Amino acid sequence: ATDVSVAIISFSPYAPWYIVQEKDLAKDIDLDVRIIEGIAAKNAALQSGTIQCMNNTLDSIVSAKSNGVPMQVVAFSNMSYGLDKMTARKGINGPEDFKGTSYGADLGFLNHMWMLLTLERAGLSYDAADLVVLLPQESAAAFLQGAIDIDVNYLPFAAQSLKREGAHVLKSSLTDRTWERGLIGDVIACHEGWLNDNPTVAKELLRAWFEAVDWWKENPEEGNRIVAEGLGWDEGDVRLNQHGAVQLNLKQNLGAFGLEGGEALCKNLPEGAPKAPADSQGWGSLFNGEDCVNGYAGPTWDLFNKVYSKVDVAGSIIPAEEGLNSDVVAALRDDGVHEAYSSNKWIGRLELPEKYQVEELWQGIYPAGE
Amino acid sequence: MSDTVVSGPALAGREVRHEDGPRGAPFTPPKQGFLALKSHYSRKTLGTLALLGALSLFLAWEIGAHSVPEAKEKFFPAVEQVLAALFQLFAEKEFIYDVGMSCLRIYLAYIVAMSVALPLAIGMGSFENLRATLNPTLSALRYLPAASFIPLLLVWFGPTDTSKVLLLFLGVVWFLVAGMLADVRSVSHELVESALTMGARRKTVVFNVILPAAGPQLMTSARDLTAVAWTYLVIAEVIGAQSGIGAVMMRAGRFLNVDVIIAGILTIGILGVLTDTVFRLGHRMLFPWAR
Amino acid sequence: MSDTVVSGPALAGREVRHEDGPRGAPFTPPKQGFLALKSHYSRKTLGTLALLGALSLFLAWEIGAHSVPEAKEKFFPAVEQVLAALFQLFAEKEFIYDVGMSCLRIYLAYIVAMSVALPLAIGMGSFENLRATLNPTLSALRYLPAASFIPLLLVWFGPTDTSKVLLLFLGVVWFLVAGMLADVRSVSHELVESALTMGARRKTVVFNVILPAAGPQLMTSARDLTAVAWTYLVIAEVIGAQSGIGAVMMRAGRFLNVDVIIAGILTIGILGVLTDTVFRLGHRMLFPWAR
Amino acid sequence: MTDTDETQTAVDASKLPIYVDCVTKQYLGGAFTAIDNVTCAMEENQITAIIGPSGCGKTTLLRQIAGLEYPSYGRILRDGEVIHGPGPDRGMVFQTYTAFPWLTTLQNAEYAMKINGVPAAERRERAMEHLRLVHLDGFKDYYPNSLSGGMRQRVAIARALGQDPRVLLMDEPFGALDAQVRWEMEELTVEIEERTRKTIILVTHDIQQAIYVADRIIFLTRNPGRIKADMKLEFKEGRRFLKKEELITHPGYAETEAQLYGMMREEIEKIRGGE
Amino acid sequence: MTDTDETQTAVDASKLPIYVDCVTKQYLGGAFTAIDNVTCAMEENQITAIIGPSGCGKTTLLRQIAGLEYPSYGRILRDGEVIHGPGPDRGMVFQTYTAFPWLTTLQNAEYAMKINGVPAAERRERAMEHLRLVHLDGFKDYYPNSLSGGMRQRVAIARALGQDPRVLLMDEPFGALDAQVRWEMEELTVEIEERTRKTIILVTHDIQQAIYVADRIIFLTRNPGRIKADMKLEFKEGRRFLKKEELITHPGYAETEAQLYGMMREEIEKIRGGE
Ligand SMILES: Nc1ncnc2c1ncn2[C@@H]1O[C@H](COP(=O)(O)OP(=O)(O)OP(=O)(O)O)[C@@H](O)[C@H]1O
Ligand SMILES: Nc1ncnc2c1ncn2[C@@H]1O[C@H](COP(=O)(O)OP(=O)(O)OP(=O)(O)O)[C@@H](O)[C@H]1O
Ligand SMILES: [Mg+2]
Ligand SMILES: [Mg+2]
Repeated sequence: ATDVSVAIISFSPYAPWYIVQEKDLAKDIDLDVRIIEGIAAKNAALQSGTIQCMNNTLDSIVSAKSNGVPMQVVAFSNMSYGLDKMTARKGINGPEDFKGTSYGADLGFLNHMWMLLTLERAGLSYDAADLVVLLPQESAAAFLQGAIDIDVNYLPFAAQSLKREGAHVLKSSLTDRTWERGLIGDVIACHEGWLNDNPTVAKELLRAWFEAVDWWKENPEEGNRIVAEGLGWDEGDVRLNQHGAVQLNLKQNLGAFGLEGGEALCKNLPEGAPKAPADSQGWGSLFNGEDCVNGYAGPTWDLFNKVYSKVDVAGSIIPAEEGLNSDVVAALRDDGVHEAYSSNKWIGRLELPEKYQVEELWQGIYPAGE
Repeated sequence: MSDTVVSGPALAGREVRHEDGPRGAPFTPPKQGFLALKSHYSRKTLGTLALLGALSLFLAWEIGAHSVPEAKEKFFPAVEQVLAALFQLFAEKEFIYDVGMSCLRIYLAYIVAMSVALPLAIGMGSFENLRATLNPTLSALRYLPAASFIPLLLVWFGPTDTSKVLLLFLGVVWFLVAGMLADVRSVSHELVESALTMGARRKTVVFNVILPAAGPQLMTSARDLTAVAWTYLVIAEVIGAQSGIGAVMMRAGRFLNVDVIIAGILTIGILGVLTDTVFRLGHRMLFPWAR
Repeated sequence: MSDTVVSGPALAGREVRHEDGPRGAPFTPPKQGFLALKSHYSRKTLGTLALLGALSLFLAWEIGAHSVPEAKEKFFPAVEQVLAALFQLFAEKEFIYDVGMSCLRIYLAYIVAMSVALPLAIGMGSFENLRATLNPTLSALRYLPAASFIPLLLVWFGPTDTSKVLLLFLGVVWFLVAGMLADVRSVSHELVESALTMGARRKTVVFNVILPAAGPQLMTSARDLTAVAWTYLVIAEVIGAQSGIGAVMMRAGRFLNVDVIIAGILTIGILGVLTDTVFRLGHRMLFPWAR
Repeated sequence: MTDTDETQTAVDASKLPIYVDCVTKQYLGGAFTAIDNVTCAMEENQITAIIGPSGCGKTTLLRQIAGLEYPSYGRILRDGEVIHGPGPDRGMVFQTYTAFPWLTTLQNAEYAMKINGVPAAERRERAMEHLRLVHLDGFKDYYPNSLSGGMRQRVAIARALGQDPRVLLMDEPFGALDAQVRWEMEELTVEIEERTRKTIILVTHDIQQAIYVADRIIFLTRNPGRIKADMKLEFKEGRRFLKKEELITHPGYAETEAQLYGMMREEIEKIRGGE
Repeated sequence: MTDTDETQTAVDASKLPIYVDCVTKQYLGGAFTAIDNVTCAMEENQITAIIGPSGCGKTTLLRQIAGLEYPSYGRILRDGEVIHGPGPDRGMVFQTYTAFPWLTTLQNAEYAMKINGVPAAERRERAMEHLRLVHLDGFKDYYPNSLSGGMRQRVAIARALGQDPRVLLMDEPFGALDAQVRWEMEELTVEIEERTRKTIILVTHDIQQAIYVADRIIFLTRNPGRIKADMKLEFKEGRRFLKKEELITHPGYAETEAQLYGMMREEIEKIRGGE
């Protein structure tokens, strides 16, 4: 069997790998799952050959690739669907109030990108609000302390931020419709050279991933348990994370790449998932196009690359074709896998832990429920 | 010159008590306040005072924790919450395994660091030209922040135990070299010279005189630096946070479980003090001849 | 007992040269190898050897960098690449400002740490009961990993300079206390007692005897710990990463710009050595009376 | 006893500069008796040497007089007053170098006066006087670390003189010095006594030194510390010798030295036998 | 010179145990002359004391004989061979305690034999013999740190005897000891010489010690170090005294001591004048 190591951070939407392991889904692959917190560390590990693939946010892959890390996106693992929040202090009610404020986000990480895009859509310059580079947990703490005005963060940190006097959630990735264009979404990326040398291994690896995701959707309780165990989490924390995210199936992947046989997530929302408010604004304007399209991944890649290079995060411009590698999912489709693993159930349908059943956190969209 | 003479002209005309006479009355020395310049305590008093000091710290913490505004409570858990978290870690999360892994890494790193530092220190301490050549460079290396080697270590060794151990190693080794060099250099020159006059050759002098003479002090230096190694643990174990106290603390950070973080800090503190004690005992056993 | 007698029965029958006779022939001592047990060098030789040592390190690095497989080249930049990065940092990225900020933070933290550690050390060193009460707890605090206090600092002080300075402070203060306490305790008891017999009161003894007597050693301890403070810089300046060498390195680390990271490490190393030199000079100026 | 042989019967011993009154000093909670019921008195213008084998309690006795330790039983009087702690009336010179290394020779000599509130001008004048006495006026701006061991002890003596003590206590003050320097210091001590006429108590191991410097020798036995002998050095005929060679050839000197060596040998053999 | 007064004229000085041949030692690149053209020889079964004011070059001379330093000019012969470094033929006892603290008394006494390859059984036997000689056989399993200063020096002496040196060099070996212990050690040194009949060179400051221990005294002057006097102690009549008191009352002793004190005073005053 071939040894393959994948790196994740401790984040449950990245954790179907534990199901692959537990259920022994990947044939002829000895799968090793490593938790590597920190973007730099993961990139370094990939470069060193200790890992072959990783789950990460799309924008992180863009910045890594543009800084010379030889990797390619091969699949889209999950999409933020309410987990990410922009929490602001009293008096800040929308982008119109952002000028001169400061926000906490991790440099070159999705929160950073989300804020930059928000500024751009509002017609503001990228430095209209000041970035304070903070890890998610640090950002929440700093927001509570009052040092920053806006906390761009995800759960559970956002829940902590909300405890600041007068703090409120401006928007979430659900209400902001970022999922329509894949602005806050995660991918599976692998080392370019390894992909070239091991196409069949890569294909089997991803097949197993999609099988695991499909199984989880059908068996949320047991799946949550396996994932929680793998991460060393409480099962309630897995529910919280899955409540704010959607695991993408192969069809939705094909949709993201714009391949035949696929349908983008926005056209194919999971059964039972909550819906964004009808009056919320989409992101088509940044692409000179519609809000919800198939094949959004390429334009999003290019947008990210452009924005990050303007703020000195990206080191170069890498065309989307070089960063996105749809060969593996196309090959899986050719095998009919997209029909075999086609569940579109929402794992987040299980009840939330009590401490997260907070109206303000979900902006009225909670509770969802089956 | 009789045994009981008390002479001197001034006393000649007086009867004075002498050594066989009755003992004088008990003398009452003046009272000393708490902050007396000179005082000696029994082991028991020392223990009580030490406990008192530790308890005040915990008391201050407890009071602090309970006077924190509600919003920030999560960031400043009270003593009992931390203890509960600690208990839960051990009872439910197999924390003992993480503790074991951390200890293993620390000790391994320490052994590696020692086996690099000791020969360097002995060599540089014994041979002036080796010292002149290497020491300026090596002592500058102390300033290199180990934490910033993480990306490099990852690239070369991946998120493996090797990386973690190397990071811990880098965190202490140059300090060890500097400390141990000072120890070797403080070996009395006369010891070396007396060996030479007995016909000892260079090798004998280095291994049979300088090494044993510096031994106790070397071990003390090594002991003093364990504290530094422990503080690097949380930095090292974030790399590929699979296991270890640092990894547990890191994961707790992802859910803002500050109680778990503090439980981890507490564990590290206790382990640190234990290590120190082991070193102390080892010192006494290895060097019975040292003060 | 004349001035020129050379006696002893053995010599009585011989003519021997005496002090007014001609000087003996020059003596040629045996050659010593590089690793001689005893050798003394001029300042010039010392400087040359030190340079040699430093150059070998750079040479090893250069050779290492050029023998790395192409794929990993980026992660092991050669000396010239790092120097180029360093030049670029200063020329284009206003790195001098970051360097200044870092220095400011380090020195500020150090001053705060000293002003906490010094009174504690003096107090505990002078008064046995204070020491018995506080020292066990304070020396355990050395084991607390400063890095894990970041969330707490953020909650209380935000991503401000205060947090960074406090983190640096936490990283060194307990080590400083321990080191300085040892220094104060090593003040000779006789100095204190002779002051007492001159009629000195407690306050005079503490401030007029113990403090000056421990002074030079206190400064040496302080100097030794600057190295630790510098290693904490990269951890502290990641908080909020607005400015400072650590922030620049953190940003570079994000994107694996190893050349910039190493340039940062180099800068810290140089600053560290400079700080050390300043301390050394300060020591000489402040304590002209010490050896 | 130099030259105060007047109306001896009229003197009240407890009013003398130092009166050690039935002093017993125990350690280890009473388990060990260092000094056992010692009574003795010291007069003005008298150098008393305390000698005895190692561990016989010489230092213990001296430290109690200094007020650095307290008797377990009995009491010590200074001019009739019970001693309750150290004070400037009793200056002390230690074996280790205690000249403050951070002060110059002159600053050291002024130190005791400074902390006792003597005005600057007077302080300086008296300090210079004391430095002249110990032949250090030429080194007034030197720090101790650039002085030799003997010079440092002379600084310590000058400093102790600065507090104008009634009693000068010296605990093996020359023990750490070279034989040659020791000898110079012995002569200096005699010279100082001749000039200042203080009560000096000198603890020493050195028999020759005791005979040369002192007017009277108290010999302590060990375990417990008791007075074995209290010798007036009669052979000196009340004279003090400014040069050591003069004493050595003085009639009676060799006999006294041999006698004290004999006593010491006796004590040492007693201790050896007991071990 | 004790009892080798035979056919003096037949002896070739350069074949004696130690022959210092026109030795000059300079420091600071020739700027300072510590020892200036000194020639002297030491015989078997003879204790030579080297005395002189501080800094006159006593240590410098001794260290050159030990081979720890080299002459600038001239040479030193050991039994006719030029000395080119330290060796077991010349044992040395330092003023500081050099008994290895990590070895027991017995292990210390065996050390020199061990590194010189003496078989274990023989080594032990001879070490015990030396320990008996220095009265330490009862302390053979003690570590130096539980011994007194005098005992530690005795360990150092036993260890030096272990290397069976032709010459025993002692640099103020008792300088750091109490007067009382010093005196015991002096008597021990005489006893050792009587038993082993080595060539002993003793550097000291202590005039009384030199007179008591030595058969011959070499007095060095300072700056530069030259031989001021080379005295055979005639008044001893070739005898050695096992008890110091016996010597003190021996006729001629006091005169010799006073004479040496006078020489020393002369030297010191010369130095003072030059400063
Ligand atoms: N603090 C103490 N605790 C216990 N025993 C003590 C203490 N101080 C002194 N002693 C003991 O009291 C005895 C007398 O000690 P002291 O120092 O007065 O002797 P000494 O005559 O000055 O000896 P030396 O000549 O060696 O200086 C010794 O046996 C010593 O061990
Ligand atoms: N390594 C050296 N460099 C320069 N000068 C030296 C060195 N060693 C000794 N000297 C000088 O040589 C002279 C003789 O020194 P030495 O130590 O032999 O004197 P000594 O007679 O042993 O003195 P003491 O009685 O103080 O031990 C001194 O003036 C000393 O300063
Ligand atoms: Mg004493
Ligand atoms: Mg000398």
